[in-house]
Amino acid sequence: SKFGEYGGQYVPEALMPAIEELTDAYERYVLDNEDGFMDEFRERMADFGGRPLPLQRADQLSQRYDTEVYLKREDLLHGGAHKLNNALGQVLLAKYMGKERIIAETGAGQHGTATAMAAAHLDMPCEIYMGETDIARQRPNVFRMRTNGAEVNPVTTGRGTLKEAISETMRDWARTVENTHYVIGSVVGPHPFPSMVRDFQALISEEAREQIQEKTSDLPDSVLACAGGGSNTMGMFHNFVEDETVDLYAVEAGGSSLSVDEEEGVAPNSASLSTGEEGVLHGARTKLLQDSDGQIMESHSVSAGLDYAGVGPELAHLVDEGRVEPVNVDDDTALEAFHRLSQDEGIIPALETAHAFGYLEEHHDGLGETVIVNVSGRGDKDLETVIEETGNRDLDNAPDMSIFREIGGGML
Amino acid sequence: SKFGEYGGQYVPEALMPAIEELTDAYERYVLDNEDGFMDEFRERMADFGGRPLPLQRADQLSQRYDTEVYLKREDLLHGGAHKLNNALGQVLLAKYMGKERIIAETGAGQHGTATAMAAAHLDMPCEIYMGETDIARQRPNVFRMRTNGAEVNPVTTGRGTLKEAISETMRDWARTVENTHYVIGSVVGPHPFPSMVRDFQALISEEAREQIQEKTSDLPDSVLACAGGGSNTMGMFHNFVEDETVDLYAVEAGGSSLSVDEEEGVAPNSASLSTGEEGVLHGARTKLLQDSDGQIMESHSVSAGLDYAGVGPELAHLVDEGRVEPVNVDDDTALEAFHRLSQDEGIIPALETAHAFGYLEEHHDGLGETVIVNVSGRGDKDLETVIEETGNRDLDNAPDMSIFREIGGGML
Amino acid sequence: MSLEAAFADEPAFVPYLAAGDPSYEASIEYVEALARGGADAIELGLPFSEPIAEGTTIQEAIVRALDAGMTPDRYLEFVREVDVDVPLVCMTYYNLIYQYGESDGPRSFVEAAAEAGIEGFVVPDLPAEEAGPLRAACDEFGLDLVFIVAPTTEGDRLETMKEQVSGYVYVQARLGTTGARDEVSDYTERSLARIADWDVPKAVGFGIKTGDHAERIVRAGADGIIVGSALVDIVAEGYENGDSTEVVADRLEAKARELKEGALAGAPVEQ
Amino acid sequence: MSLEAAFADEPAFVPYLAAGDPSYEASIEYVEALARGGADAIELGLPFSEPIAEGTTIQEAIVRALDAGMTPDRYLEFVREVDVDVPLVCMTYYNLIYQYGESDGPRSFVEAAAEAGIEGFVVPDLPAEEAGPLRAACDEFGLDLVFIVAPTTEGDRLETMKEQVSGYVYVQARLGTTGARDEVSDYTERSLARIADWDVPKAVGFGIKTGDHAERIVRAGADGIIVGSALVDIVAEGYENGDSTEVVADRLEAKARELKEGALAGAPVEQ
Repeated sequence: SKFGEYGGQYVPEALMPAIEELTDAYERYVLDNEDGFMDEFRERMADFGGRPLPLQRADQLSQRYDTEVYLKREDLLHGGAHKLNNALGQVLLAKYMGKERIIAETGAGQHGTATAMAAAHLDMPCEIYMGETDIARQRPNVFRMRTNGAEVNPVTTGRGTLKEAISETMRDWARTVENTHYVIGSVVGPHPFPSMVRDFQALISEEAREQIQEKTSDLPDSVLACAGGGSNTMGMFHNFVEDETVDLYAVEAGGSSLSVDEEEGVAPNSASLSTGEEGVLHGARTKLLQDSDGQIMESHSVSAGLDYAGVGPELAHLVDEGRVEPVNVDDDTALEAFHRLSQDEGIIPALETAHAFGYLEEHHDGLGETVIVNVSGRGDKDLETVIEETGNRDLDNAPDMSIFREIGGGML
Repeated sequence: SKFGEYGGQYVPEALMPAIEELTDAYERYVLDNEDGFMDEFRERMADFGGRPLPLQRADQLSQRYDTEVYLKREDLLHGGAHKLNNALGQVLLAKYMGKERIIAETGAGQHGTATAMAAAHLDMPCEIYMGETDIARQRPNVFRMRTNGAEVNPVTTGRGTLKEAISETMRDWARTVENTHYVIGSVVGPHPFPSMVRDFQALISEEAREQIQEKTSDLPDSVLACAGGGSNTMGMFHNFVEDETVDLYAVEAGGSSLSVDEEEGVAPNSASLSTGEEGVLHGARTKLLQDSDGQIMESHSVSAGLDYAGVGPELAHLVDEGRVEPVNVDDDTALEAFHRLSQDEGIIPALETAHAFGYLEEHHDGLGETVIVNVSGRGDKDLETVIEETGNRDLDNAPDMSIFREIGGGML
Repeated sequence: MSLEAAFADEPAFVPYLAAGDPSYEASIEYVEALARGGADAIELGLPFSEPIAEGTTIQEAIVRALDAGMTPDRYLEFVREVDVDVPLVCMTYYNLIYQYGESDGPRSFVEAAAEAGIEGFVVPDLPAEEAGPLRAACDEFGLDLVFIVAPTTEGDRLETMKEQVSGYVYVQARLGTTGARDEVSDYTERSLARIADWDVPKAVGFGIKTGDHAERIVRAGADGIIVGSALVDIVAEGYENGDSTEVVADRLEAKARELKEGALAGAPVEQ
Repeated sequence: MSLEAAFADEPAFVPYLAAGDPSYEASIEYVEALARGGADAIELGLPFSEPIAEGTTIQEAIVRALDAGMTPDRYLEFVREVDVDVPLVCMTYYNLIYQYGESDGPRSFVEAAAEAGIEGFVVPDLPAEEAGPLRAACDEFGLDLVFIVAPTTEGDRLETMKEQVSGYVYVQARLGTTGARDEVSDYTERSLARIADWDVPKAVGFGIKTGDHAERIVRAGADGIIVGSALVDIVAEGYENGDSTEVVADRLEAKARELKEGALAGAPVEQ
């Protein structure tokens, strides 16, 4: 249950039995494929999710960088991001465990929508906790969850964002643990979540490793994935970890600056692998953005989905081991990369994803001849943010939207 | 170039040479796979588009109707609908033809976004004509097109909707025909468009026919697809047309009523196959919503994507031949079906698509033991409309969105 | 007078207006003004709801006419009522011709048009390949069927059109839809050369705005000029400014005179 | 006085407050009022930014305390300054203990806490399995480490905790996070039965709001009661209403007295 010194199970005692029950279920169903669990998981990810997903050569980027650039197209997964791999895996596991109810928290809304979809598909009642501030910021995702039949419970404590939603979901789970499964959305939290979520997400690299060998008869030189909590990252890296010739780059959100404001408790970035210190948060020991007292800092990124002060413990370990290179790009670079991929390849990426392409732009010279970038999600959800953030900056490749603002009403 | 009496080439003389050039290119590249065109098309649809797409058994609907219901998942295609099959095919063909520029018109914006994506992917300059009223109604799609690098030209004549955009695109093409290809978005327009668009979209039924036999060792009893212009319809039907035991249902938008208001020139539906009369529109002879003078009626549907007064000439012919059954459901039934698929299967369908599921709900008893429904697109784009339209009606299965309207600002 | 006869003596001036733009009554006056101004034949538009071959100027004229209540039956009434002694050509889209009356196809409308006094048809969305039924109906009732030759029209298609055309041939001077432009295209001479052996008069249209344009077109070999947008612009401007029908009619007559005189000025000196 | 000694003579009343809520100065008064009201030991919360094990009542107290500037160093100062003669137990989350000072691990904070006068720890996100380093540091500096036994705690885990626990065991009376409820749970007796052979005092918490609750819990076999939310509610209400520190302190003292008396009333008659 540990990755070196990282990981563990730092949870309230009342949840420990649930964690133990889940550990047992993880070992039996996921690791040992009891009752054909993994077969059913794979089959549903194919039929419902759309897997396998393509590994596409990016013609324009390959030419631009004089590098063979391949895109792992998780943006084509049902729901529009890699999130469903995990959500469907956990909801299905909850069903195998005899649970009758699903809860989850969501910040930007992506994990909530994926969980609501998976729960609808598997006919499980589902409640999603979401901070009131996030509800106001991410209304389309709220409507998607409701449309899929999930209850969305507004969390009004504190600032009404992800951290309060996590606490509220923990509270629900602590009351209802006997019949309820808490679907954690990334490779974070107490064991077995980091391993289990990684295993569900590892479909990404299982496919990509096979596909790149089919296409190039070789392994790639580098693999890039953006990293917030790290689920797409670990999913993309997992099957390459043993391939020592393959360099793994976890691209974090550099935000507006890598420095921190201890006074305000704010880090204007989400680069916990690059700049964080070891600590304990949300059930696991890992690298964190924290002040010198150990209080968790408010992180920031133009991408709401990367905006988290922690990171998966296995990633923290792989960074310490030197196996994964933690890097980061700032908001401007990510926004430019967003526009570049949209214009040059006809793929509008999630802002999270755009960070990986920002790193590719800045450092392609050092990545070898063949690079795979994980397109972790699509960017429809980010259009409003991108237009607003682009309007506030002086980016070289931003499209002019001014006349369309004049026609009709609001922003979108 | 004809389907019985339907089809033909009713276009201005200035465009005839382009139409002839296109016919020649269609025959050589599409029909005869010259220079491996179709191979490249299929390869790009796999790597860029994500094909093949699943044929998924709908567990909850199958139980509800005591019928084996299978879903052809075009909603998982890159861009979120079947539209890319055609857009990529035509942009690639334009490239093979040596054209240097792409134009297209769009109403609801789906064809425009697909064309913008395909043009970005293939590095072709692209301009999309769109009525000013539609721009105001479909802003997210405008931003997607711009994000993909396309020019979006607002059309300010008339009511500023699809018909004016079509005229304006025709005008552009008439000026620029020598270096420009006009990507028509459905199986409409002059020959070779109806045949060519059908052939690109026929990937849908090519896959589905193979998949259903793999899964059930048999052909389906019925195949359902919604029908506006009819491109997903023909794509879904094409490879089943010769299978006489397979019933084909084209589900049109019944709107609020099948009757028409001749005085106002308005048909509160888009059921041209069910209620239209033969006539000539946009380059082809087909079934149309028109008044007794032959003036085209304004159609209406809760689904902007079905809102067209004409229909593909081949569909009109197949209806006359008795091979395709034209049916329709009204706005309420479509909205209920939208919510049903979202809640029961975890798939939020396009409002267009929801019409097919509305017919399934109402007539599943007569459809045999195995039914395939084409999930032509996803419904993220329709959420705002659905919430508004649902709020105005008394539907049994509509989720309550009221508290989320109170939190935060506008509708979405 | 037959259509062909309108081109017999001197370079012909063939103006276009949409019937019923901006009202039935005013439009009658405007058409009569064009005749007074020297029109040798008039292309009278029957408005269709989806005018895909028009520029925005004429598209908007069509919208005005439709909004003012123009229909195929009213159009025929218009033709009967308008007091001009030059031939009228019906310019419209095929669906209106196709739908009219009880017949399956264009016959009913051609018959009614002939009875009302129409001498011929121009149907911009009906290429020669699809024109068989309309050609037959025109033959039956003694009407002409004018085709448009575009700069891009070539080869076999020219032959097909040559066989079917009557009255005159409408030579599209440049690519694009209808609309007044300042430049007179170089295409004219080349276009005329390609159809030099056709035995119908060659009328050139698209982009002619002034007497000077008209003169140069005729000098390049045209038997006549067709002018639409430059005249429709006068109607539109008058409508927007609320000018009286008489004032607008006078302007149209003056413009017609300018164009007709330009055409005459371009005529080869008689040998 | 050691923690265990606080339970020696009679049923113990162990209240909880978040240090620094709503201000450093007021909080000192409040803690002292609890002692005057009869507290036998006090769980003094060191606020952490992510209190995942708390109900909303205590979560909000923690936010108030953090906003008012509470830090681990200020907390130790608080402990040194507060004038009570009952043992103080530090209730906090592991990350604050882990990060403090120069040591790699909890040792620095435990040392500093011992020096300031803390007698023991309750760390709700530190299950027995992860508690080794903290247990060792507590042993080194003579402090107790209290564990929480939940209704769901069973089997081997009980053994692990039994081996490590000292001071007292915190018996969670029902599922859920902290928070005052009207009902006293049936879990109490069953929970106590499972740990009957443990040689540390058993203090029962979660959901105790009144003297009557306290009495029933003690009658069911508890050696003491732990009360948090019902007291924090008084602080919160006073804060929201702008009541003076003295008034709120008096209310706390009165509530403490009610709870302590309830606990005493539930005590078995001495043999």
